[in-house]
Amino acid sequence: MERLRIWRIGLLISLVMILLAGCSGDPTLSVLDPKGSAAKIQLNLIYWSLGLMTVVFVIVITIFVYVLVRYRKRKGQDRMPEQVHGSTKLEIIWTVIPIAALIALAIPTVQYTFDLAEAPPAEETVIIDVTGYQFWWEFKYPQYGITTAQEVHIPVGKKILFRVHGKDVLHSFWVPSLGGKVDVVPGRVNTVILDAKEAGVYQGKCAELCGSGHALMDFKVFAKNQADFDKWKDQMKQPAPTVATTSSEANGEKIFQQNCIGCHAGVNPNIQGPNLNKFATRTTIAGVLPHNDENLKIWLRNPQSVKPGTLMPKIDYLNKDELNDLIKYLDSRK
Amino acid sequence: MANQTNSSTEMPNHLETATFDGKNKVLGFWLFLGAETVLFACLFGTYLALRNQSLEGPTTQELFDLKLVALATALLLTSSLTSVLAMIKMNERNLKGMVTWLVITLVLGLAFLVLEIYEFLHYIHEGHTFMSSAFGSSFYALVGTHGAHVTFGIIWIITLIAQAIRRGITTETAPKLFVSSLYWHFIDVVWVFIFTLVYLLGKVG
Amino acid sequence: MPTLIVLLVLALFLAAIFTGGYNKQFFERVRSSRTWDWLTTVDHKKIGILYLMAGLFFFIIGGIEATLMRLQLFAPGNELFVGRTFNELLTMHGTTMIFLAAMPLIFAIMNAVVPLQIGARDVAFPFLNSLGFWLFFFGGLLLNLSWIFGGAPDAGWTSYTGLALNEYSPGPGVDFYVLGLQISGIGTLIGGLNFLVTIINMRAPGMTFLRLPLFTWTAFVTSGLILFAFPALTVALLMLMFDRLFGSNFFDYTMGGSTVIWEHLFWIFGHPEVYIVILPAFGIMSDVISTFSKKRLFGYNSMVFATVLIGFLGFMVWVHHMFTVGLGPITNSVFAVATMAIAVPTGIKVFNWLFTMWGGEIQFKTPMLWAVGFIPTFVLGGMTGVMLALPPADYQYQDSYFVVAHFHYVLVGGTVFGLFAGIYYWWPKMFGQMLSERLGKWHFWTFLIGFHLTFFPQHFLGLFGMPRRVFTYQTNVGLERINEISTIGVAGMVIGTIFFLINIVYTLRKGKKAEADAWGLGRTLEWSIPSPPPEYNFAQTPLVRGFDALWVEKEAGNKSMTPSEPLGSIHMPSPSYIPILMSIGFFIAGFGFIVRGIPAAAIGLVVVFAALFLRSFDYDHGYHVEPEDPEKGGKE
Amino acid sequence: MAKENNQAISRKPESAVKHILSFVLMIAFTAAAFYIVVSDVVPSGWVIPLLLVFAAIQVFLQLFTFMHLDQKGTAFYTFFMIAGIFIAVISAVGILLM
Repeated sequence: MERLRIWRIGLLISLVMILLAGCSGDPTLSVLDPKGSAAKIQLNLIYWSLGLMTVVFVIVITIFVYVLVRYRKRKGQDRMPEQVHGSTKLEIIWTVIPIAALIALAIPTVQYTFDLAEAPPAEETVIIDVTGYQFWWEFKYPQYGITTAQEVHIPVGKKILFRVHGKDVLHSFWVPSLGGKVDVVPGRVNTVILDAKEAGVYQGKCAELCGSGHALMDFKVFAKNQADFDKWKDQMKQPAPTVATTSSEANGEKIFQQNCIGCHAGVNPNIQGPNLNKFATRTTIAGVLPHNDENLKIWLRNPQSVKPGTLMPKIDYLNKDELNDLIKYLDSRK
Repeated sequence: MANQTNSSTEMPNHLETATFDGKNKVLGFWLFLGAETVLFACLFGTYLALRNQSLEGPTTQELFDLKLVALATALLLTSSLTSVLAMIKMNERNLKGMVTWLVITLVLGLAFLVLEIYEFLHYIHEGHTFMSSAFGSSFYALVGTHGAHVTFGIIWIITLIAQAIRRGITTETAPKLFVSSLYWHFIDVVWVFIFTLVYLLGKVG
Repeated sequence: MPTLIVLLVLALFLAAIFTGGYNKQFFERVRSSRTWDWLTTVDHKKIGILYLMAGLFFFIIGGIEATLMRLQLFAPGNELFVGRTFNELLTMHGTTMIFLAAMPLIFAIMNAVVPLQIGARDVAFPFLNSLGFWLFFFGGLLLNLSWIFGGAPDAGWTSYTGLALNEYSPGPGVDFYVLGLQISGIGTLIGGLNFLVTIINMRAPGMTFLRLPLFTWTAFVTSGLILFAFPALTVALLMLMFDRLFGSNFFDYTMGGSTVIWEHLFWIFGHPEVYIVILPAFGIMSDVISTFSKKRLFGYNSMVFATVLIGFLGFMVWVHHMFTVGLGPITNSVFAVATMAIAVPTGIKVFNWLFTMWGGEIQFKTPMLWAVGFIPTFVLGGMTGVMLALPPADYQYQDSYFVVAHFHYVLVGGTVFGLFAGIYYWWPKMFGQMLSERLGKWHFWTFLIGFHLTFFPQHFLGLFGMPRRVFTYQTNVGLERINEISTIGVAGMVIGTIFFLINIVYTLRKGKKAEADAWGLGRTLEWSIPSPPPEYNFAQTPLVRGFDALWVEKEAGNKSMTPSEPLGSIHMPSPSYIPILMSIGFFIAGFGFIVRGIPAAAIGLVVVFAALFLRSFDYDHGYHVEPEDPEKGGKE
Repeated sequence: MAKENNQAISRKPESAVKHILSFVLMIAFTAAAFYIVVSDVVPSGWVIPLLLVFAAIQVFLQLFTFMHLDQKGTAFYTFFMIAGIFIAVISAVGILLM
């Protein structure tokens, strides 16, 4: 009877295992599918510790099941078990063996901890200053004089030094595919060194509760080959298009100047919104919606419905034409 | 209670632990002091971490006046001695002697408080307030918590003097008096660290 | 404030109505009513029952909050509870479960059992014991009132500053958190202190430290942890209160403050807190496993040693919650190694439990089922615990669902399973009736299956890149199915809890009467006296002649304990209304601070000080009962 | 319990001399601490350690004379106080080194 119950649990757990075994998560988001050397090191340590711990678990469960089956009270039985006090030998065994196992775990742990903190040579490193705001990310490339938001582009194979700054509340900078996270602490600069082994778009997350919009504080990492990266860099360095080519764009620019510039070009130092200079190059709106005019309209009309808690006010006072002009203007920012 | 029968009929030398309740009280109070140690340690840690964050306000070197602090220290140290002398009188069943020493302790404690209030007013005048910077906040939190302890101690000892005068030195009043004396010494211990880690260290930099 | 006065008057009216109208005998009738008896009791057994009821009440509230969160996460893009509301739910769920469910339930069992296990008639400070309960209760009440008065706290149970400051959490939510926890925290500290003195000073003759039952040992170490950990929380909450209410700058970086200090203070308290709630569960398991295996606990001395060592190390590992804060590789390595070291004493305990069962005669009564379910569950939680202790790996796990899965395995699989085991085990001792075995087994199986179904998949959510504390997640990144399974699992836990409640109601109505030795296998002193015990517990203080005192006598062929004193009249402490009065004072003061009503706060503090004076000048000597007269002894 | 009670009874009455001596020492250490801060007699690297040592000695004096930890039957008080101080030091240093 007891055996049957244990069976049931076993069946359940194995069912769950089978369900999960099929997938290892999304290749742009999963810790189990590393795309950078930091993530690889970390995954190695995860597997090593999981392996050791699984051995421990199997030992415990074997004894456990044996004991439950062998020593359960059977019908009509009334036996007086021997009142054993303990066994020094056994107790030493299960003290010493775990210590040995933990040492086997501690050595690579300490090694990796120091490895991951080691700064690469400065001349081969791309430096990116990351600032976390409620609820968006700003990326500055001090070496190239580029500022962008929500989307960060990196060259494949190069070490990237992310210098993480905080301005308001705690956030945490996390790109699971490339490596572990580091907290965004107001008043401090933390660093994390990551790289990408292959080109691709990797997803980034805020991992520290930072307010109502925490769940939607996403960003994207575009890992590109050096040539593509250089192309992107040059495009970003080009000055913003100054002359509006159509009249509706010109009108849109006027509306932008009147309504948006206070936050989106850093005029007001207390309220800082994302830099919209190259807005049309971004693949998302607010880091969550796919970039198209329809979504841009939704975002402008009611930002709170897209991202609760965002500081972006409702732009619902423009008429249809004005809104379209504004969108046209934004679309021209390449 | 179970062992109240043990509180022997002969007169014990240490009234405070003569009854079972007294024993519990003294032990409980020591444990409480252990907790207070951690409480003050957290305040100290915070202060030491933030003491250089004075922004535009005066720094520790500019602010602290060691003469005043030396006087305050002398007052509090002496009150610790008078408090222990009161306990000796208590165990000699000398009510008058005990009350005298306790009153002296109180006077010294009050003088300390007055000095501290004067000091705080002076600092506020200098632009060093609870709200001026993280240094200000942590300073007043630490020294102010100590001051609040002194204040509470004074009120407590006054009520105990009243009880001792009304009921005499008994196995019920003695543990209370003894425990309040422990509290007073503990306040003094905390002050030793405040004057070392706040004032002297503030001067050293 | 007006609301409060109205409520107070209303309460008086209700009391008058229920006791038959207001007239001269009104106070007399109130004083002799059952309600007044419960409100003013200083009897540790009754206080234990109060803790149990309050703890279960908050457990259900916290459970409802959890269920609502899982419903929101059932599918991506759900809009049941988003943004701030979701954050309120997650904050209140964590805070309620830790401070208002786990802690009081532990105190419930400690109150009900510890004095009996050490052969004491009472705790060391009956008055403080009552005060501790009422402070906890009114603190918890204050915290939960936030739902009605302007919104619950929404900065997480850790209430990290930055977010918890006025600028980013406007409104009274976090104020409720600060003051509610401060008040209930003082209550907890008082409770812990009381148990330390009780265990040190009130042991029966012959009950040496190395003869204490293991539950009492864990209660002792837990109380020590409470004593040294809660002051850090007190300081942290005080600073946050100053920052929010009085404009100080401890945590505002623009004024030189530091959010990292909050993290330190919180976890200096918070990590020992984890052991505060898990150690008593270890103790319960040790007693239950030993009893139902009909065997002496294997390796008693090493169990005691492991308990003390876990408590000691618990204070030196708090930084492992802060590996990603950027404290540097040296700090991270030191705290990582210290954290791993805790696995050794924990492992010792697990093996000792296994070898206690080895060679025994295991009976699967409900308490034992919980203990048996506990072992594999807790070992899984311990495994992931060691994995989390490695900083490089933790950079990936930190603040992801992997952590959520880990601590629910430890806190539900460890603490809650332990508490259920303890409640089933000692219920007959507390109430004199046996809980239904059949319903108990239904409770166990539905809860166990539901639990694993909910939390096992969450490990994978974390590894697949889902951060914790999010109200939604992306589609098509492999998270939907796992979230679905996880939410379905909640149903199992809900149904299990309903079985438990039915069991309680059923038992209170027509439960089987319990014997003194309710399970027939009792080893420790509490099973040597009637169920429920009389007011004075032991008519004669027993003489303890070894570990498992009652078992020693059973083996020697004695039917009961040998008394260590002649039968005589027993001194009892008087009930007191001061604890509840003082707690109401704190409650009013806290509420006054929250609504920024200084007069209300002042009135509350005046009540507190008045109560302190009343107590200081109170020389009540209690009363005596004659144990020969059983009518007078047990009111229950 | 009974054993501890007997200990309480067998204690000798205290004399004030010990306490006054201890008080004089405390004043001396306090004065020394002040002196090394305001004067330059001690090399600057030594000032802070020395200050801490002086403070520690004073605490010891307070605990073991004024607060009577030198007497018998105070093992638990001492144990919990030392535990408290130990945890206090770890916590304070932990916060400080953040």
